[in-house]
Amino acid sequence: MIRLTDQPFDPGAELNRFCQGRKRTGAVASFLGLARGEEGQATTLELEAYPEFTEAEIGKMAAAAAARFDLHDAWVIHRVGAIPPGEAIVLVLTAAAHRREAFEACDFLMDYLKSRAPLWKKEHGAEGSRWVEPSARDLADIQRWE
Amino acid sequence: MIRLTDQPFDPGAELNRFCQGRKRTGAVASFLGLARGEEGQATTLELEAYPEFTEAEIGKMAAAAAARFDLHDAWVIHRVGAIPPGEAIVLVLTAAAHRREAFEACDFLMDYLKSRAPLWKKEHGAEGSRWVEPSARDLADIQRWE
Amino acid sequence: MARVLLFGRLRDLAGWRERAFDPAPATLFALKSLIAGQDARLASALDAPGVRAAVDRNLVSGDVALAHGAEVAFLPPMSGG
Amino acid sequence: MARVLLFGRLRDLAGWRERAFDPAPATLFALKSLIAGQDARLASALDAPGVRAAVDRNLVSGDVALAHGAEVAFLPPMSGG
Repeated sequence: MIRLTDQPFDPGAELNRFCQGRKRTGAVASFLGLARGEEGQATTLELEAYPEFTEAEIGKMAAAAAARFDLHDAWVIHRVGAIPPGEAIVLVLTAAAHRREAFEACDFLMDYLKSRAPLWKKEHGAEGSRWVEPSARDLADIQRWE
Repeated sequence: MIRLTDQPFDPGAELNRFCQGRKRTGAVASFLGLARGEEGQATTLELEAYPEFTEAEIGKMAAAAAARFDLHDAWVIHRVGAIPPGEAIVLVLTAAAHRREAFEACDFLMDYLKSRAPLWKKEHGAEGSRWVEPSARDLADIQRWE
Repeated sequence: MARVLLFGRLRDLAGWRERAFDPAPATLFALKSLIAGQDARLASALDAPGVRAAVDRNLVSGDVALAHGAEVAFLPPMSGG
Repeated sequence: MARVLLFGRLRDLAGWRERAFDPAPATLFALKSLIAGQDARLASALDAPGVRAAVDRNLVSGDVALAHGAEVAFLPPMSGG
Protein backbone atom coordinates (compact mmCIF):
# COMPACT_ATOMS: atom_id res chain seq x y z
CA MET A 1 0.00 0.00 0.00
CA ILE A 2 1.33 3.42 -0.98
CA ARG A 3 -0.33 6.40 0.66
CA LEU A 4 0.39 10.13 0.49
CA THR A 5 -1.40 12.24 3.05
CA ASP A 6 -1.42 15.91 3.99
CA GLN A 7 -2.69 15.03 7.48
CA PRO A 8 -0.72 13.70 10.47
CA PHE A 9 -0.79 9.90 10.68
CA ASP A 10 -0.41 7.50 13.61
CA PRO A 11 2.71 5.31 13.08
CA GLY A 12 1.82 2.83 15.84
CA ALA A 13 -1.69 2.27 14.51
CA GLU A 14 -0.26 1.71 11.00
CA LEU A 15 2.29 -0.79 12.33
CA ASN A 16 -0.44 -2.76 14.07
CA ARG A 17 -2.68 -2.71 10.99
CA PHE A 18 0.24 -3.88 8.85
CA CYS A 19 0.85 -6.88 11.14
CA GLN A 20 -2.73 -8.11 11.30
CA GLY A 21 -3.41 -11.61 10.02
CA ARG A 22 0.17 -12.33 8.86
CA LYS A 23 0.42 -16.07 9.42
CA ARG A 24 3.66 -16.67 7.47
CA THR A 25 5.49 -13.50 8.48
CA GLY A 26 8.24 -13.82 11.07
CA ALA A 27 9.86 -10.41 10.55
CA VAL A 28 8.50 -6.88 10.26
CA ALA A 29 11.02 -4.06 9.82
CA SER A 30 10.00 -0.43 9.91
CA PHE A 31 11.53 2.96 9.43
CA LEU A 32 9.92 6.13 10.69
CA GLY A 33 11.29 9.51 9.65
CA LEU A 34 10.49 12.43 11.93
CA ALA A 35 10.73 16.16 11.22
CA ARG A 36 13.56 17.27 13.50
CA GLY A 37 13.44 20.33 15.68
CA GLU A 38 17.03 21.55 15.23
CA GLU A 39 18.26 22.98 18.52
CA GLY A 40 15.11 24.88 19.23
CA GLN A 41 14.89 26.33 15.70
CA ALA A 42 11.39 26.27 14.34
CA THR A 43 12.11 24.64 10.97
CA THR A 44 9.04 23.57 9.06
CA LEU A 45 9.29 21.12 6.21
CA GLU A 46 7.19 21.32 3.09
CA LEU A 47 6.88 18.22 0.94
CA GLU A 48 5.61 18.43 -2.61
CA ALA A 49 4.43 15.49 -4.70
CA TYR A 50 3.19 15.03 -8.27
CA PRO A 51 -0.20 13.51 -7.47
CA GLU A 52 -0.80 10.01 -8.89
CA PHE A 53 2.63 9.95 -10.56
CA THR A 54 4.40 9.95 -7.18
CA GLU A 55 2.26 7.11 -5.78
CA ALA A 56 2.70 5.12 -9.02
CA GLU A 57 6.51 5.52 -8.99
CA ILE A 58 6.84 4.57 -5.32
CA GLY A 59 4.52 1.64 -6.00
CA LYS A 60 6.82 0.38 -8.76
CA MET A 61 9.77 0.53 -6.38
CA ALA A 62 7.83 -1.25 -3.60
CA ALA A 63 6.96 -4.01 -6.09
CA ALA A 64 10.63 -4.25 -7.13
CA ALA A 65 11.64 -4.52 -3.45
CA ALA A 66 9.01 -7.20 -2.84
CA ALA A 67 10.38 -9.31 -5.71
CA ARG A 68 14.05 -8.72 -4.89
CA PHE A 69 13.77 -9.39 -1.14
CA ASP A 70 10.99 -11.99 -1.22
CA LEU A 71 8.65 -9.83 0.84
CA HIS A 72 5.18 -10.74 2.00
CA ASP A 73 4.21 -7.07 1.86
CA ALA A 74 5.55 -3.50 1.86
CA TRP A 75 3.80 -0.26 2.79
CA VAL A 76 4.95 3.32 2.32
CA ILE A 77 3.07 6.16 3.99
CA HIS A 78 4.44 9.60 3.15
CA ARG A 79 3.32 12.95 4.44
CA VAL A 80 3.01 15.86 1.98
CA GLY A 81 2.37 19.57 2.55
CA ALA A 82 3.63 21.44 5.62
CA ILE A 83 5.13 19.26 8.41
CA PRO A 84 5.91 20.85 11.78
CA PRO A 85 8.91 19.61 13.84
CA GLY A 86 8.32 16.36 15.72
CA GLU A 87 5.72 15.00 13.31
CA ALA A 88 6.09 11.87 11.20
CA ILE A 89 7.24 12.38 7.59
CA VAL A 90 7.50 8.83 6.31
CA LEU A 91 6.80 5.29 7.49
CA VAL A 92 8.12 2.28 5.57
CA LEU A 93 6.97 -1.19 6.67
CA THR A 94 8.25 -4.48 5.27
CA ALA A 95 7.16 -8.04 6.09
CA ALA A 96 9.16 -11.19 5.30
CA ALA A 97 9.74 -14.69 6.61
CA HIS A 98 13.16 -13.75 8.05
CA ARG A 99 14.76 -10.62 9.41
CA ARG A 100 17.56 -10.07 6.87
CA GLU A 101 15.12 -9.63 3.97
CA ALA A 102 12.79 -7.36 5.98
CA PHE A 103 15.69 -5.13 7.09
CA GLU A 104 17.31 -4.89 3.66
CA ALA A 105 14.07 -4.11 1.87
CA CYS A 106 13.24 -1.35 4.37
CA ASP A 107 16.73 0.13 4.03
CA PHE A 108 16.53 -0.07 0.22
CA LEU A 109 13.13 1.64 0.10
CA MET A 110 14.34 4.47 2.32
CA ASP A 111 17.44 5.00 0.15
CA TYR A 112 15.15 5.12 -2.87
CA LEU A 113 12.78 7.62 -1.22
CA LYS A 114 15.69 9.88 -0.24
CA SER A 115 17.13 10.28 -3.72
CA ARG A 116 14.86 8.86 -6.42
CA ALA A 117 11.19 9.18 -5.47
CA PRO A 118 9.32 12.10 -7.06
CA LEU A 119 9.07 14.19 -3.91
CA TRP A 120 10.53 17.63 -3.30
CA LYS A 121 11.36 18.89 0.15
CA LYS A 122 11.71 22.50 1.21
CA GLU A 123 12.98 23.65 4.59
CA HIS A 124 11.55 26.85 5.99
CA GLY A 125 13.86 28.07 8.74
CA ALA A 126 14.93 31.24 10.51
CA GLU A 127 17.34 32.08 7.66
CA GLY A 128 14.80 31.62 4.88
CA SER A 129 13.81 28.68 2.73
CA ARG A 130 15.79 26.16 0.71
CA TRP A 131 15.03 23.12 -1.43
CA VAL A 132 16.72 20.02 -0.03
CA GLU A 133 18.56 17.81 -2.53
CA PRO A 134 20.00 14.35 -1.84
CA SER A 135 23.18 14.55 0.25
CA ALA A 136 26.47 12.95 -0.85
CA ARG A 137 25.67 10.20 1.64
CA ASP A 138 22.20 9.65 0.16
CA LEU A 139 23.74 9.31 -3.31
CA ALA A 140 26.35 6.87 -1.99
CA ASP A 141 23.66 4.88 -0.15
CA ILE A 142 21.51 4.31 -3.24
CA GLN A 143 24.62 3.03 -5.11
CA ARG A 144 24.83 0.12 -2.69
CA TRP A 145 21.85 -1.55 -4.39
CA GLU A 146 22.99 -1.26 -8.00
CA MET B 1 14.57 0.43 28.29
CA ILE B 2 14.82 -3.36 28.46
CA ARG B 3 11.65 -5.23 29.31
CA LEU B 4 10.85 -8.93 29.52
CA THR B 5 7.18 -9.79 29.74
CA ASP B 6 5.16 -12.98 29.87
CA GLN B 7 2.09 -11.11 28.58
CA PRO B 8 1.25 -10.04 25.01
CA PHE B 9 2.38 -6.48 24.26
CA ASP B 10 1.16 -3.88 21.77
CA PRO B 11 3.95 -3.05 19.26
CA GLY B 12 2.21 0.02 17.85
CA ALA B 13 1.61 1.53 21.29
CA GLU B 14 5.27 0.91 22.18
CA LEU B 15 6.46 2.55 18.94
CA ASN B 16 4.37 5.64 19.67
CA ARG B 17 5.58 5.82 23.28
CA PHE B 18 9.17 5.49 22.08
CA CYS B 19 8.77 8.45 19.69
CA GLN B 20 7.21 10.86 22.16
CA GLY B 21 9.08 14.07 22.83
CA ARG B 22 12.10 13.28 20.63
CA LYS B 23 13.10 16.73 19.42
CA ARG B 24 16.53 15.81 17.97
CA THR B 25 15.58 12.42 16.50
CA GLY B 26 15.09 12.21 12.74
CA ALA B 27 15.16 8.42 12.40
CA VAL B 28 13.43 5.60 14.27
CA ALA B 29 14.09 2.05 13.08
CA SER B 30 12.23 -0.91 14.47
CA PHE B 31 12.19 -4.65 14.18
CA LEU B 32 9.26 -6.77 15.25
CA GLY B 33 9.62 -10.56 15.42
CA LEU B 34 6.39 -12.54 15.19
CA ALA B 35 5.78 -16.19 16.09
CA ARG B 36 5.07 -17.78 12.71
CA GLY B 37 2.24 -20.20 12.06
CA GLU B 38 4.08 -22.63 9.76
CA GLU B 39 1.68 -23.78 7.05
CA GLY B 40 -1.20 -24.27 9.41
CA GLN B 41 0.88 -26.17 11.96
CA ALA B 42 0.14 -25.13 15.50
CA THR B 43 3.70 -24.49 16.67
CA THR B 44 3.96 -22.79 20.03
CA LEU B 45 7.17 -21.14 21.12
CA GLU B 46 8.44 -21.14 24.66
CA LEU B 47 11.02 -18.56 25.64
CA GLU B 48 13.06 -18.93 28.80
CA ALA B 49 15.10 -16.19 30.43
CA TYR B 50 17.40 -15.97 33.48
CA PRO B 51 15.53 -13.24 35.36
CA GLU B 52 17.54 -10.07 36.05
CA PHE B 53 20.66 -11.51 34.37
CA THR B 54 18.95 -11.54 30.96
CA GLU B 55 17.76 -7.94 31.27
CA ALA B 56 21.19 -6.84 32.52
CA GLU B 57 23.03 -8.53 29.63
CA ILE B 58 20.67 -7.13 26.98
CA GLY B 59 21.01 -3.74 28.66
CA LYS B 60 24.81 -3.90 28.31
CA MET B 61 24.43 -4.64 24.60
CA ALA B 62 21.90 -1.84 24.12
CA ALA B 63 24.34 0.56 25.81
CA ALA B 64 27.14 -0.69 23.54
CA ALA B 65 24.90 -0.13 20.49
CA ALA B 66 24.00 3.36 21.70
CA ALA B 67 27.68 4.29 21.97
CA ARG B 68 28.76 2.62 18.72
CA PHE B 69 25.93 4.01 16.57
CA ASP B 70 25.44 7.36 18.31
CA LEU B 71 21.86 6.57 19.29
CA HIS B 72 19.49 8.84 21.12
CA ASP B 73 17.79 5.78 22.63
CA ALA B 74 17.24 2.03 22.23
CA TRP B 75 14.48 -0.18 23.62
CA VAL B 76 14.18 -3.95 23.64
CA ILE B 77 10.91 -5.61 24.61
CA HIS B 78 11.07 -9.41 24.66
CA ARG B 79 8.30 -11.85 25.37
CA VAL B 80 9.04 -14.86 27.60
CA GLY B 81 6.96 -17.93 28.43
CA ALA B 82 4.57 -19.55 25.93
CA ILE B 83 3.94 -17.58 22.71
CA PRO B 84 1.17 -18.71 20.34
CA PRO B 85 1.56 -18.26 16.54
CA GLY B 86 0.93 -14.71 15.31
CA GLU B 87 1.94 -12.98 18.53
CA ALA B 88 4.88 -10.62 18.95
CA ILE B 89 8.10 -12.14 20.33
CA VAL B 90 10.47 -9.21 20.24
CA LEU B 91 10.43 -5.49 19.46
CA VAL B 92 13.66 -3.52 19.03
CA LEU B 93 13.44 0.26 18.65
CA THR B 94 16.34 2.60 17.89
CA ALA B 95 16.39 6.39 17.61
CA ALA B 96 19.14 8.44 15.96
CA ALA B 97 19.65 11.68 14.10
CA HIS B 98 19.97 9.88 10.73
CA ARG B 99 18.66 6.67 9.22
CA ARG B 100 21.90 4.73 8.67
CA GLU B 101 22.72 4.68 12.40
CA ALA B 102 19.17 3.77 13.41
CA PHE B 103 19.02 0.90 10.89
CA GLU B 104 22.44 -0.51 11.72
CA ALA B 105 21.87 -0.40 15.47
CA CYS B 106 18.54 -2.20 15.11
CA ASP B 107 20.10 -4.85 12.85
CA PHE B 108 23.03 -5.27 15.28
CA LEU B 109 20.76 -5.68 18.30
CA MET B 110 18.66 -8.31 16.53
CA ASP B 111 21.77 -10.27 15.52
CA TYR B 112 22.88 -10.11 19.14
CA LEU B 113 19.51 -11.28 20.45
CA LYS B 114 19.45 -14.20 18.00
CA SER B 115 22.79 -15.70 19.03
CA ARG B 116 24.21 -14.09 22.17
CA ALA B 117 21.44 -12.91 24.51
CA PRO B 118 20.68 -15.22 27.46
CA LEU B 119 17.37 -16.49 26.14
CA TRP B 120 16.42 -20.05 25.26
CA LYS B 121 13.75 -20.90 22.77
CA LYS B 122 11.85 -24.16 22.50
CA GLU B 123 9.47 -25.04 19.68
CA HIS B 124 6.51 -27.24 20.54
CA GLY B 125 5.14 -28.68 17.28
CA ALA B 126 3.21 -31.65 15.97
CA GLU B 127 6.39 -33.78 15.98
CA GLY B 128 7.41 -32.95 19.53
CA SER B 129 9.60 -30.29 21.07
CA ARG B 130 13.09 -29.03 20.32
CA TRP B 131 15.41 -26.36 21.62
CA VAL B 132 16.30 -23.86 18.90
CA GLU B 133 19.96 -22.91 18.56
CA PRO B 134 21.39 -20.11 16.40
CA SER B 135 21.37 -21.04 12.70
CA ALA B 136 24.49 -20.92 10.53
CA ARG B 137 23.10 -17.66 9.15
CA ASP B 138 22.64 -16.22 12.65
CA LEU B 139 26.27 -17.07 13.47
CA ALA B 140 27.45 -15.49 10.21
CA ASP B 141 25.31 -12.40 10.84
CA ILE B 142 26.79 -11.67 14.26
CA GLN B 143 30.33 -11.92 12.77
CA ARG B 144 29.57 -8.88 10.60
CA TRP B 145 29.90 -6.61 13.63
CA GLU B 146 33.23 -7.91 14.97
CA MET C 1 -2.62 22.18 -26.35
CA ALA C 2 0.00 20.83 -23.96
CA ARG C 3 -0.04 21.34 -20.17
CA VAL C 4 3.32 21.95 -18.54
CA LEU C 5 3.87 21.31 -14.80
CA LEU C 6 6.83 22.50 -12.77
CA PHE C 7 7.89 21.13 -9.39
CA GLY C 8 10.20 22.09 -6.55
CA ARG C 9 12.83 24.73 -7.28
CA LEU C 10 11.81 24.93 -10.96
CA ARG C 11 8.41 26.24 -9.87
CA ASP C 12 10.01 28.83 -7.57
CA LEU C 13 12.38 29.88 -10.36
CA ALA C 14 9.67 30.27 -13.02
CA GLY C 15 7.06 31.78 -10.73
CA TRP C 16 4.38 29.43 -12.04
CA ARG C 17 3.28 25.86 -11.36
CA GLU C 18 1.20 25.02 -14.42
CA ARG C 19 0.82 26.57 -17.87
CA ALA C 20 -0.96 25.64 -21.11
CA PHE C 21 0.88 25.88 -24.44
CA ASP C 22 -1.60 26.09 -27.34
CA PRO C 23 -1.14 24.71 -29.90
CA ALA C 24 0.99 21.92 -28.45
CA PRO C 25 4.58 21.91 -29.75
CA ALA C 26 5.24 18.78 -31.81
CA THR C 27 7.99 17.46 -29.53
CA LEU C 28 9.48 17.88 -26.07
CA PHE C 29 12.53 19.65 -27.51
CA ALA C 30 10.25 22.04 -29.47
CA LEU C 31 8.46 22.81 -26.20
CA LYS C 32 11.81 23.55 -24.51
CA SER C 33 12.75 25.91 -27.38
CA LEU C 34 9.47 27.73 -26.95
CA ILE C 35 10.15 28.08 -23.20
CA ALA C 36 13.69 29.32 -23.95
CA GLY C 37 12.23 32.15 -26.04
CA GLN C 38 10.15 33.29 -23.05
CA ASP C 39 12.43 32.55 -20.05
CA ALA C 40 16.08 31.72 -20.76
CA ARG C 41 16.86 31.14 -17.06
CA LEU C 42 14.09 28.55 -16.75
CA ALA C 43 15.13 26.84 -20.00
CA SER C 44 18.68 26.56 -18.71
CA ALA C 45 17.40 25.12 -15.40
CA LEU C 46 15.37 22.51 -17.31
CA ASP C 47 18.59 21.27 -18.92
CA ALA C 48 20.58 21.17 -15.67
CA PRO C 49 21.94 17.81 -14.46
CA GLY C 50 19.43 15.77 -12.50
CA VAL C 51 16.33 17.37 -14.01
CA ARG C 52 13.99 14.73 -15.47
CA ALA C 53 10.96 15.08 -17.72
CA ALA C 54 7.78 13.03 -17.64
CA VAL C 55 5.28 13.00 -20.50
CA ASP C 56 1.82 11.78 -19.63
CA ARG C 57 3.26 10.52 -16.35
CA ASN C 58 6.02 8.41 -17.90
CA LEU C 59 9.64 9.38 -17.37
CA VAL C 60 11.30 10.02 -20.73
CA SER C 61 14.88 10.40 -21.98
CA GLY C 62 15.81 12.53 -24.99
CA ASP C 63 13.17 13.91 -27.31
CA VAL C 64 9.65 12.51 -27.68
CA ALA C 65 6.55 13.51 -29.65
CA LEU C 66 3.81 15.37 -27.78
CA ALA C 67 0.22 14.40 -28.53
CA HIS C 68 -2.58 16.94 -28.30
CA GLY C 69 -3.48 17.29 -24.63
CA ALA C 70 -0.08 16.00 -23.46
CA GLU C 71 0.92 16.60 -19.84
CA VAL C 72 4.62 17.47 -19.55
CA ALA C 73 6.21 17.62 -16.10
CA PHE C 74 9.72 18.87 -15.33
CA LEU C 75 11.14 17.22 -12.20
CA PRO C 76 14.19 18.66 -10.41
CA PRO C 77 16.41 16.39 -8.27
CA MET C 78 14.15 14.43 -5.99
CA SER C 79 14.36 14.02 -2.24
CA GLY C 80 11.72 12.52 -0.02
CA GLY C 81 11.86 10.62 3.28
CA MET D 1 25.88 -23.62 50.18
CA ALA D 2 25.86 -22.90 46.44
CA ARG D 3 22.73 -22.71 44.30
CA VAL D 4 23.00 -24.18 40.81
CA LEU D 5 20.61 -23.14 38.03
CA LEU D 6 20.17 -24.92 34.69
CA PHE D 7 18.57 -23.42 31.59
CA GLY D 8 17.25 -24.62 28.24
CA ARG D 9 18.25 -28.09 27.14
CA LEU D 10 20.52 -28.56 30.20
CA ARG D 11 17.45 -28.39 32.41
CA ASP D 12 15.58 -30.91 30.26
CA LEU D 13 18.60 -33.23 30.28
CA ALA D 14 19.12 -33.07 34.05
CA GLY D 15 15.46 -33.13 34.98
CA TRP D 16 15.90 -30.27 37.42
CA ARG D 17 16.04 -26.48 37.24
CA GLU D 18 17.63 -25.52 40.54
CA ARG D 19 19.55 -27.42 43.20
CA ALA D 20 21.47 -26.51 46.36
CA PHE D 21 24.93 -27.96 46.99
CA ASP D 22 25.79 -27.79 50.68
CA PRO D 23 28.51 -27.15 51.62
CA ALA D 24 29.48 -25.05 48.58
CA PRO D 25 32.36 -26.56 46.59
CA ALA D 26 35.43 -24.30 46.75
CA THR D 27 35.55 -23.63 43.01
CA LEU D 28 33.48 -23.94 39.83
CA PHE D 29 35.57 -26.90 38.66
CA ALA D 30 35.07 -28.63 42.04
CA LEU D 31 31.32 -28.15 41.58
CA LYS D 32 31.50 -29.71 38.11
CA SER D 33 33.39 -32.72 39.54
CA LEU D 34 30.71 -33.14 42.15
CA ILE D 35 28.03 -33.05 39.43
CA ALA D 36 30.03 -35.56 37.35
CA GLY D 37 29.89 -38.01 40.26
CA GLN D 38 26.10 -37.79 40.29
CA ASP D 39 25.22 -37.41 36.59
CA ALA D 40 27.97 -38.06 34.03
CA ARG D 41 25.74 -37.13 31.09
CA LEU D 42 24.94 -33.72 32.58
CA ALA D 43 28.61 -33.09 33.43
CA SER D 44 29.55 -33.86 29.83
CA ALA D 45 26.83 -31.49 28.56
CA LEU D 46 28.16 -28.72 30.83
CA ASP D 47 31.53 -29.00 29.07
CA ALA D 48 30.07 -29.03 25.54
CA PRO D 49 31.03 -26.22 23.14
CA GLY D 50 28.89 -23.11 23.54
CA VAL D 51 27.90 -23.76 27.15
CA ARG D 52 28.75 -20.79 29.38
CA ALA D 53 28.78 -20.43 33.15
CA ALA D 54 27.75 -17.41 35.20
CA VAL D 55 28.70 -17.00 38.86
CA ASP D 56 26.64 -14.50 40.80
CA ARG D 57 25.30 -13.27 37.47
CA ASN D 58 28.67 -12.60 35.88
CA LEU D 59 29.82 -14.66 32.92
CA VAL D 60 33.07 -16.43 33.78
CA SER D 61 35.75 -18.26 31.81
CA GLY D 62 37.84 -21.07 33.30
CA ASP D 63 37.80 -21.81 37.01
CA VAL D 64 36.71 -19.35 39.71
CA ALA D 65 36.27 -19.54 43.48
CA LEU D 66 32.73 -19.94 44.82
CA ALA D 67 31.78 -17.92 47.89
CA HIS D 68 29.26 -19.20 50.38
CA GLY D 69 25.81 -18.55 48.92
CA ALA D 70 27.14 -18.37 45.34
CA GLU D 71 24.63 -18.65 42.49
CA VAL D 72 26.04 -20.69 39.61
CA ALA D 73 24.13 -20.81 36.32
CA PHE D 74 24.94 -23.04 33.35
CA LEU D 75 23.82 -21.49 30.07
CA PRO D 76 23.51 -23.56 26.88
CA PRO D 77 23.80 -21.87 23.44
CA MET D 78 21.55 -18.85 23.46
CA SER D 79 18.88 -17.92 20.99
CA GLY D 80 16.29 -15.21 21.44
CA GLY D 81 14.49 -12.96 19.03
